[in-house]
Amino acid sequence: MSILADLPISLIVLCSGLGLVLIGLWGMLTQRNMIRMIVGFSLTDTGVHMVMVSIGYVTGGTAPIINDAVPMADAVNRVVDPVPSALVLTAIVIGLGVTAVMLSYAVRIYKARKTLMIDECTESKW
Amino acid sequence: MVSSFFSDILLHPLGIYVLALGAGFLIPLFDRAHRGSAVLVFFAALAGMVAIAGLNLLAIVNGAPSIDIETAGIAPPFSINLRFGLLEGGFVLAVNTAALLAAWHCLPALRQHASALLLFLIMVMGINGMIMTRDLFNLFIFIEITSIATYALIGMERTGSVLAAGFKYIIATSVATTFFLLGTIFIYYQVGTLNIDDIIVHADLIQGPIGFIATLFVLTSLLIELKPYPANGWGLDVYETAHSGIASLISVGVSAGVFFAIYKVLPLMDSYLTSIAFIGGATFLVSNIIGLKQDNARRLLGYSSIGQMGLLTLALALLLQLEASSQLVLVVGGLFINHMLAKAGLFWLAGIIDRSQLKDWCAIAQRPGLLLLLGIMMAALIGLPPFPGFWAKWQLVMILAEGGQYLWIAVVLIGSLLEAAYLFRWFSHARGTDNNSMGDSSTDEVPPQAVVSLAQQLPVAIATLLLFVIGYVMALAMNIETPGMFLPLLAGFALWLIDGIRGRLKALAMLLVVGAGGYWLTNDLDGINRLFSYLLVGGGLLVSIAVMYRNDDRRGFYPLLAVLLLSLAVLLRAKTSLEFFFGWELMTLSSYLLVTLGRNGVKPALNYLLFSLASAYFILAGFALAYAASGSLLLSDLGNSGDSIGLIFSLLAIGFVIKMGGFGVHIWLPGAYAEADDDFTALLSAVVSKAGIFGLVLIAANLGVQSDIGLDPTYVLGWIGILTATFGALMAVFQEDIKRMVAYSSMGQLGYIVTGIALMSHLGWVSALYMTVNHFLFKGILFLSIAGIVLRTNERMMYKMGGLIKNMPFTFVFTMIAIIAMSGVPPLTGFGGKWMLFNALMDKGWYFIAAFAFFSSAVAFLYMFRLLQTVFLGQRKLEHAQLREAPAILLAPQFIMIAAIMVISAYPRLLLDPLSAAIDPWISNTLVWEGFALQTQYGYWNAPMIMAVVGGVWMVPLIILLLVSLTMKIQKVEQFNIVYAAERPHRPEDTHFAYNFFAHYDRAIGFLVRPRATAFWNAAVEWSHTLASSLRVFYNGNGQTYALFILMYFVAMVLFNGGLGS
Amino acid sequence: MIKRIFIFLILALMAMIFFNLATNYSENTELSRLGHYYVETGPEELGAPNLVTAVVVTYRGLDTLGEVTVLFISAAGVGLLLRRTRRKDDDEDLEQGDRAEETAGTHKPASEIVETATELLLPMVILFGIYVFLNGHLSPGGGFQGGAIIASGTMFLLLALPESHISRLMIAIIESLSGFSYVIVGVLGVIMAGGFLDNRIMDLGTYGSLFSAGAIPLIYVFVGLKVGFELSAVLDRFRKEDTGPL
Amino acid sequence: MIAEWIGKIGNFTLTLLIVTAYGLFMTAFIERIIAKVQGRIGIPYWQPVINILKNFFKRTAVSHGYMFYLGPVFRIAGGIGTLAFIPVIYGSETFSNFSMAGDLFLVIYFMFFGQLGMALGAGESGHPYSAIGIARGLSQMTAYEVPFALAVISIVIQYDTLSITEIVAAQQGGWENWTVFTNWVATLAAMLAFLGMTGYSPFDIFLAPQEIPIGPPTEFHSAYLSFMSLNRALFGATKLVLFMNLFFGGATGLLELMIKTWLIYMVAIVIGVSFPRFRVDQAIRFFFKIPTLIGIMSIVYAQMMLTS
Repeated sequence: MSILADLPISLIVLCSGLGLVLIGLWGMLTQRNMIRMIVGFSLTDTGVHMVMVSIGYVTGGTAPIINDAVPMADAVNRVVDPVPSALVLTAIVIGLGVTAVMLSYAVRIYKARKTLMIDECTESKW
Repeated sequence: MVSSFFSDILLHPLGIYVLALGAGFLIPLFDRAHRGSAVLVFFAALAGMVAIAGLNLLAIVNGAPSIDIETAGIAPPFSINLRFGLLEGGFVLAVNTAALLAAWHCLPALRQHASALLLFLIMVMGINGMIMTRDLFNLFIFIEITSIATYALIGMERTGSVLAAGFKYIIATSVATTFFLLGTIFIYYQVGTLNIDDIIVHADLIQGPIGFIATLFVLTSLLIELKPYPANGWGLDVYETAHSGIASLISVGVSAGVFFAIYKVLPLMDSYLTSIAFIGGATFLVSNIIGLKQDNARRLLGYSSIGQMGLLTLALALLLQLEASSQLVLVVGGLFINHMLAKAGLFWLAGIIDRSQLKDWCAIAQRPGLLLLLGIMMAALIGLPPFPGFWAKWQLVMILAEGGQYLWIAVVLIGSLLEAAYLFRWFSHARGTDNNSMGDSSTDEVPPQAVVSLAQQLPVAIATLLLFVIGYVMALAMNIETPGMFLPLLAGFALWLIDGIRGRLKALAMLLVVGAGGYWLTNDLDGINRLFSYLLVGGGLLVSIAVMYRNDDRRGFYPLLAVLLLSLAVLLRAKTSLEFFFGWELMTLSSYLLVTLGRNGVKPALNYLLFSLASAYFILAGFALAYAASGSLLLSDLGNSGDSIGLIFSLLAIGFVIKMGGFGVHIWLPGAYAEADDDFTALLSAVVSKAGIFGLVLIAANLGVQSDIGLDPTYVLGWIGILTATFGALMAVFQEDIKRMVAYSSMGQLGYIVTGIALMSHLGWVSALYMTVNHFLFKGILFLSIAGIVLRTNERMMYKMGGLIKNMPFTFVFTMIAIIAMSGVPPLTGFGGKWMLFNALMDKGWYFIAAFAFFSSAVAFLYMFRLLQTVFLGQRKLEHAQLREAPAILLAPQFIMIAAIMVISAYPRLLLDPLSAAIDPWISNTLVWEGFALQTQYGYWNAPMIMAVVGGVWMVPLIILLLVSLTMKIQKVEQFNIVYAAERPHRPEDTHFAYNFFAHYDRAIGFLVRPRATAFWNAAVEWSHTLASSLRVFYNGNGQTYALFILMYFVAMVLFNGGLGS
Repeated sequence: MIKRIFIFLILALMAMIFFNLATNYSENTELSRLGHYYVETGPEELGAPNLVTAVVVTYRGLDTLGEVTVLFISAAGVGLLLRRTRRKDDDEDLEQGDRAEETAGTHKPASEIVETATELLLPMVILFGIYVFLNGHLSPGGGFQGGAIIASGTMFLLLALPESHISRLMIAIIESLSGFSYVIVGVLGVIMAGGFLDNRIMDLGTYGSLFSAGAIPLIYVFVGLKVGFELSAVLDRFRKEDTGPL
Repeated sequence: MIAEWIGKIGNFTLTLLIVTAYGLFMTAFIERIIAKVQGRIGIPYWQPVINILKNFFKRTAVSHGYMFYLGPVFRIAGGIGTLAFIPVIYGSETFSNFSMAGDLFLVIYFMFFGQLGMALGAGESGHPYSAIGIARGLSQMTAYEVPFALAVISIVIQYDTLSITEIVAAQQGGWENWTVFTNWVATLAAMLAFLGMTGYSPFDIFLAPQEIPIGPPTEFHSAYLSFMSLNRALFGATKLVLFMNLFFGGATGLLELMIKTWLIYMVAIVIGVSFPRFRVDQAIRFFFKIPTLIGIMSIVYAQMMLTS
C-alpha cells in the first residue's frame, strides 16, 4: 500500500481510468448481449472521463472557483486546470446521449427480432 | 441594425449554425402547429445554409480573405474559432448542396417525423462544424453531433436489418471516438491548448511515447471513421440497409467532414503520411477487389464509397508528402466533389429504383432517362471525362509521376479499373442483357419496369448537371482548349434533345452536325493529323451515311455516334497529352455505350470497356512518366524524356495495342464487333480502330524517331503485331459467325499495321499508313456488306446462308473486291501494302517476322474464301429465295470506297505522296520513283503497269470465252442441277458445304488457336473473385468482430509506426 | 475460444500501450497555458468565480451549444426510434411486438414509502436543481448538473407513479424555446458584444453575486431547463416507448 | 510507246505459246511415266492437246451463274499473268516478259489470283465437292507457303534483291554459283514446298485426280474445262520456270530451260509415284515440321554464311 500512497493521486486516477477503458472494451468484445455491450461502453466512457479529470489535476490544486477560499492573486498556483473539467462535463453529456440512443436501439432490436444477441444480427455481411 | 443583422449574422458563415440550430430547435413547435410548416422551415434552413456557403465562397474566390469566426469575443486559442477559407468553403458548399438534394430525395421518409427533419438538419450542421472548426475538442463535439444524428436517422426505418446494422455502426464509431477523446486529452496534456493552429505551432511539445500515442489515437480514430479496410464492415452494413438518402449523406457528407478533419490535423502527422497513404491505398484497392464479387447494389455502392474515400486519403497523404499542396484544390477537391455528386446520385438512384440485387436492375432497361443518369454517374465515378474526377485523377497521376511514386500510380489505376469493372457490370444488368433492337423476337418478356416520377429523379438530375458544370470549370482550370474539346459533348447533347424525331431525320441531323463540327475542329490541322482527319472524320462520315438504312427509333444511337466521331476529331486536334487523353476517354466511353446498343451487346461491351480502360490507363501512365521526365504536357515534347523513353514508349504502345486488339489482349474484340449494331461495327472496325493507329504513329513519331536512343521495344512491338496478324487470321478461319470472323480478320489486319509502325523506317511507316487507308476501305465495305446481309437474312451464322450471289449481286461484287484488296493479291491495293511491308522488313532484317507475314497472309485466304463461298456461293437456302439486294443507302458508301480502291490500285502514288510528305518531318523520304514505279533497295513495283497487265490477261480469256459462248448453247440451270451421283439433292442444307468448313485444318493445327487467351482472362477473373472472397472473410456480420478490428487498427498503427519502445 | 484468445491478445497489446502512457505520465505541477490564462484573466474578463463555468459557457461556449444540441438530438433520436408503430405498412413483426408489449400487463405499483417520499421530495429535488443551475457561475454546478437533478426528479416520479402523465406539449415547448433562446443569446453576443456566445451582452455586475457574470446565468437557465426537460423526455420515452408527435 | 507495248505483247505471246506447249508436253510426259510405273502403256503425247481442243469446241455448256462463268477466266488469267511477270530466259529481251512491272514478291502473290477466282467459280456451281476441294487446297497452300517463304527470304538475304532478273544474274558464271550449290538449305526447303505446290502425290488430295468427281473442277466442262486444263499445263510450267530462275541458275537458252525444268519436274514425279497420298491434315503437319525447320535453317544459314 505504501507504494500506492507514494504515487501521485492523478496517476492512480489515470491508471484506474485506463483500466476501466480496458474492462469496458473487454465487455464490449466478449459479451454477446447488447445490453451488456452497452454497459461495456459506459465503462469505457467513464474510464476516459477519469483519464480526462486526472490530466487536469495539478499537484495540490483545488477546485477552480475564485472566491473567498481561493484569492484571485494566488489562484494560479492553487487551483487545478478548469479546462479538463469543462471538457469532461461535455464528454459526459455526449456519452449519455450515445448511451441513450444505443439503449433505444437495443429496445427496438429486441422488439424486431426477439433477441439481444449481437451474433444473431449478422444478416448483412460480405 | 436589420441590415447588419443580415450581413453579420445570417450571411456570415456563422449563420449556418444559427439557422440550423434555430430551425432545429423550433421544428418540433412548428410541427405541433402544422406538419407542412415544419417541412417548410426545414427546407428554408437547408437552402439558407447552401446560400450562405455559396455567397461566402464566391466572395473568397473573388479575392476576399478567408473568414475567421471567433466566438465569445475572445481571441483564440483561448476561445473556439471556426474558419471559412477556400477549401472549407468548397467542402461546406458541396456538403450542403448534397444535403439539400438528399433531403429532397428522402423527403417522403423524413416528413413522417418532425424529429427526423431536425435530426437531418443538425447532422448537416455537424458536418459543417467538423469542416470549419479549428478546435480539437470542438471537433470531437461536432463528430458526435453528426454521429448521434446519424445513428438516429439510420434507425428511422426500423426493420431488423437496419437496426442491427445501426447498432454495429454505433459500437464501431463510439469505440473510435472514445480513442479520439483519449488522444485529444493527452495532446492537451502535453501542449496545453486545444486550438489546432496553436497545437501546430507548438508541435514540438508533442513528444515522447505519450505524444506519439496521442497523435496516433487522434489520427487512427479519424481514419477509422473513414472506414479503412478491414475495419469497415459496420459501414458497409449501413450503406446496404439504411435509407438511401441517409446512406448517401453518410457516404458523402459525414465522410467529407471526417476527411476534412484529417486534413486539418495532418500537419501534426508528418511522420505518418506513409502509413496514411498505405491505408488509403490498401482500402481503395481491396474494396474495389471485393466489390467485384458483390451482387447487392447498395452494398456495392458501399464498397465503392469506401474505396473512393481511400483514394481521397491516399491522394491527400501523397500530395502533402510530395509537397504539392498547391494542387490540393484541384486533385483532392476534384476527386471529392466528383465522388460526392456521383456517389450520392447513385445512392439516390438505388433508392428510387429500389432493387437490391444487381440482376434485378433490368427494371430500368426500358427507361432511357434513368439509364442515362446511371451511366453518367458511373462514368463520373471512375473518372471518365468530362467529369471532375477525370481532371483530378489526371493531375494526381501527374504529380505522383513527378514524385516518382510509380507504385502508387499503379495502385490508383488498378483500383480504378476494378471499380469500373463492377460499376459497369451493374450498368450491364441495368441495360438488360438482351435487347432486341432489330425487333425480331417480340416474345421476349420485358421485366416489370420501375416507376419513377420526375420529382424523384430531380436530385439525381441536378447532381448530373453539377457534375458537368464543375467538370467544365475544371477543364478551364486545366487550360484545356474550350469549347473545342467540349464540342463532342455539346453536339451529343443537342442531338439528344431531338432524339424524339424520326430515325432517318435524326441520322441526317447527326451527319450535318458531325460534318460541321468535324470540319471546324480539323480544318486547321496539318501534317499527319490532317491525313488522319480525312480518314477518321471524313471516313467516319462516309461510313456513317449507311446508318440511314435503318429508320427505327434507335434511342441514343445518333447522339452517341456524334460524340464518338467528334471525339476522334478532338483526338486529332489535341496538342497536349491531356487533351489527347480527354479525347481518348471520350471515345472509349461513347463507343462502349454504342456497343451496348447492339442486339446482345451488353456483355461484350463490358469486356470492351474494361480492356479499353486498361488501355487508357497504360496510356495515362505513359503520359505521366513522360510528363515527369520532360516537364511538359505537349505531345511534341514527348521525345525529351531522356532515359525513361523506352519505358514510356512501352507503356503507351501497350495501351494502343490493347485498343487495337493485340495478340493476347484481343478477347474483347470479336464480341464487341460481333454484337454491336451492324452499321456501327463497320465504324468500329474501319474508323475507330484507326484511333489506336494514330496514337501509335504519334508516339512512334515523337518518341521513337526523335530520340537517338535505340528502342528495343519496337522489336517486341513488331513481333506483337505479326503474331496478332497470324493468330487473328487463324482464329478467323474457325468462326461460324460472319461478324466474328471478320472481326478477327480486322484484328489480324491491324497487326500488320502495328508491325509496319514498329519498323521505325520511312518505308515501314508508309506501308503502315497505306495499309491503314486500305484497311479503312475494305473493312468498311465488308462490314457494310455484312450489315446488308444480316438485314436481309436476319442471320449471322454463315452455314445458314449460301447462294446469295443470286439475290445480292452488288453486295457480292463489292465484297469480292474488298476481299481481293484485303488479301494482297495484285493488282488491288492490298498488294502495295504487303509489298512495302515486306521490303521494309527485309531492309530492317526482321526476316522471321517477314516469314510470319507470308504465312498469315496465306492463312487469310482461308477465311476470305470461306466468307465468299459459304455466304454467296454454294446452295441457296429455300427461304432465302425471295431476298432482295441490300438497300441502296448501304451500297452507296461501299461503292464510293470501291471506287477509291480502284483508283489507288492503279495510281498508288496519289496516296503515297501525301503519306510520305506527312512522315517527312520525322523520317526523310526514302521512296524513289521512276515514273510510276516505286523502287526500293530490293525490288520495284509498277502499279499502273501491273494493273494494265492483269487487266489484259484477264480480258483476253474473257473475250475468247465470250466469243466461244456465242457459238455455244449456254444453258442456265437450276440450283440443284449438279453432278450428284445422278441424283437431285433434296435440300440445300444437304449439299451446302459450309459448317465447320476447315475441319481438316483444325485437325492439323487447330491446337494453336484453342482459346488460351480467353482461358487466361477467365482464370484471371476467377482468381480475382477468389481473392475477393478471401479478402472479405472479415465481414462476418458480427458487430463484435468489427469492433475488434478497430482495436486492432489502433494497436497495429502504434506497432507499425514505432512500437511500444521509445 | 480462439476468438477470445485473440481478443485477449489485442487487449493485452492495448494494455501495453496504456501502460506506456501511464509510465510516461507525470503529474502536472503547474497549470497549462490555457488553464493559466483562464485562471488569471477569467474572473475579471467574464466576472464568473466558477472558472469551469466560465470556460463551459463562454470560452468554450460553442462546445456547450453543441452539447445541448447533442442532448437535444439524442432525445429526438430516442423519440424517433421508440415511436409507436402507427402505420399498417410497417414491419409485421414490429407491430406484433408492440401489441404484445401493450398487453403485457400493467406495472406493479410502487410501494407506499416510495410514493410518499416522492411526493415529499420531488418539489425539493426540482428546487435544488433550479438552485444548482442558477448558481452555476458561483459555485460547483451549472446548467447540466441542475438539469440532471431535475431529470432525476422526473425519474423519481416515474418510479413512484408509473402511470403519471407528463405533458409532451409542455416539454416540447420548453425544450424548443429554451434552445432557441440560447441561440438568440448567442447571436446577441455577435451584435452587442465581441462575438458569438459572448456573455458580456449584459452587465458583468458585482463579482460573486447571483446576477453577475453577464449572460452566464441566463444561459444556464436555458441550459438547465432544456437539459432537465430533455432528460425527462428521454426517460419518459423509455417508459412508454411511445411518443406520438415529438 | 504504243509500238513498244505492241512489241512487248508480241514477245509475251510467243513466250506464252512456247511455255504452254512445253507444259502440255510435260503433262503428257508425266502421265506416261505414271502409266509405265503402273505397267500401262499410257497416253500419246498429243492427248492433252486433243482433250483441250475437244472440250473447247463442245457445243453445249451449262452455267450456274456469272461467277461460275468467270471462274475459268480468272484461273487462266492467273496462269498467264504469273508467267507475264517472270523473265523466262536470262539476257533475252524477247523472253523477259513484263518482269519490269514487279519483282519476285509480285509473282508469289499473283499466284493466288487464279486460285481465288477459280475457287469462286467452283463455289457458285453449288457442288459440295468443289468447296471441299478448295478448302483442302487452300489449307495445304498455307502450309507449303511457309517453307517456300522461308526459302525465298533466304535467297533474298543472299542476293540482296527481290528482282528475279538480278537473282538469275547473280547465279551466272558457272554451275557453282547456282543457288542449289551456294544455298542448298534454302533450295531443299523450296523443293519440299514445290512438292506441295505441284499437287502431285503425296500432296494431291485436294485435286484427287483418280477419283471421279472430286475437286474444284467438278462442275466444269466444255470450254470452261479446256481453259482449266490449259492453265494447268501453263501454270505448272510457269512454276518450273520460277524455280529454275530462283534456285538453278536460270536459263540462257531454250534448251537449257527445257533440260533444267525437266529435271526439276522429275523430282516431283519420282517422289509422286513412290509415295502414297497424304490426308490433308497430315500434309499440313508435314510441311510445318521438317520443311519449315529447314526453311528456318536456311535463313540462319543465309544470314551467317552468305552476307558479309
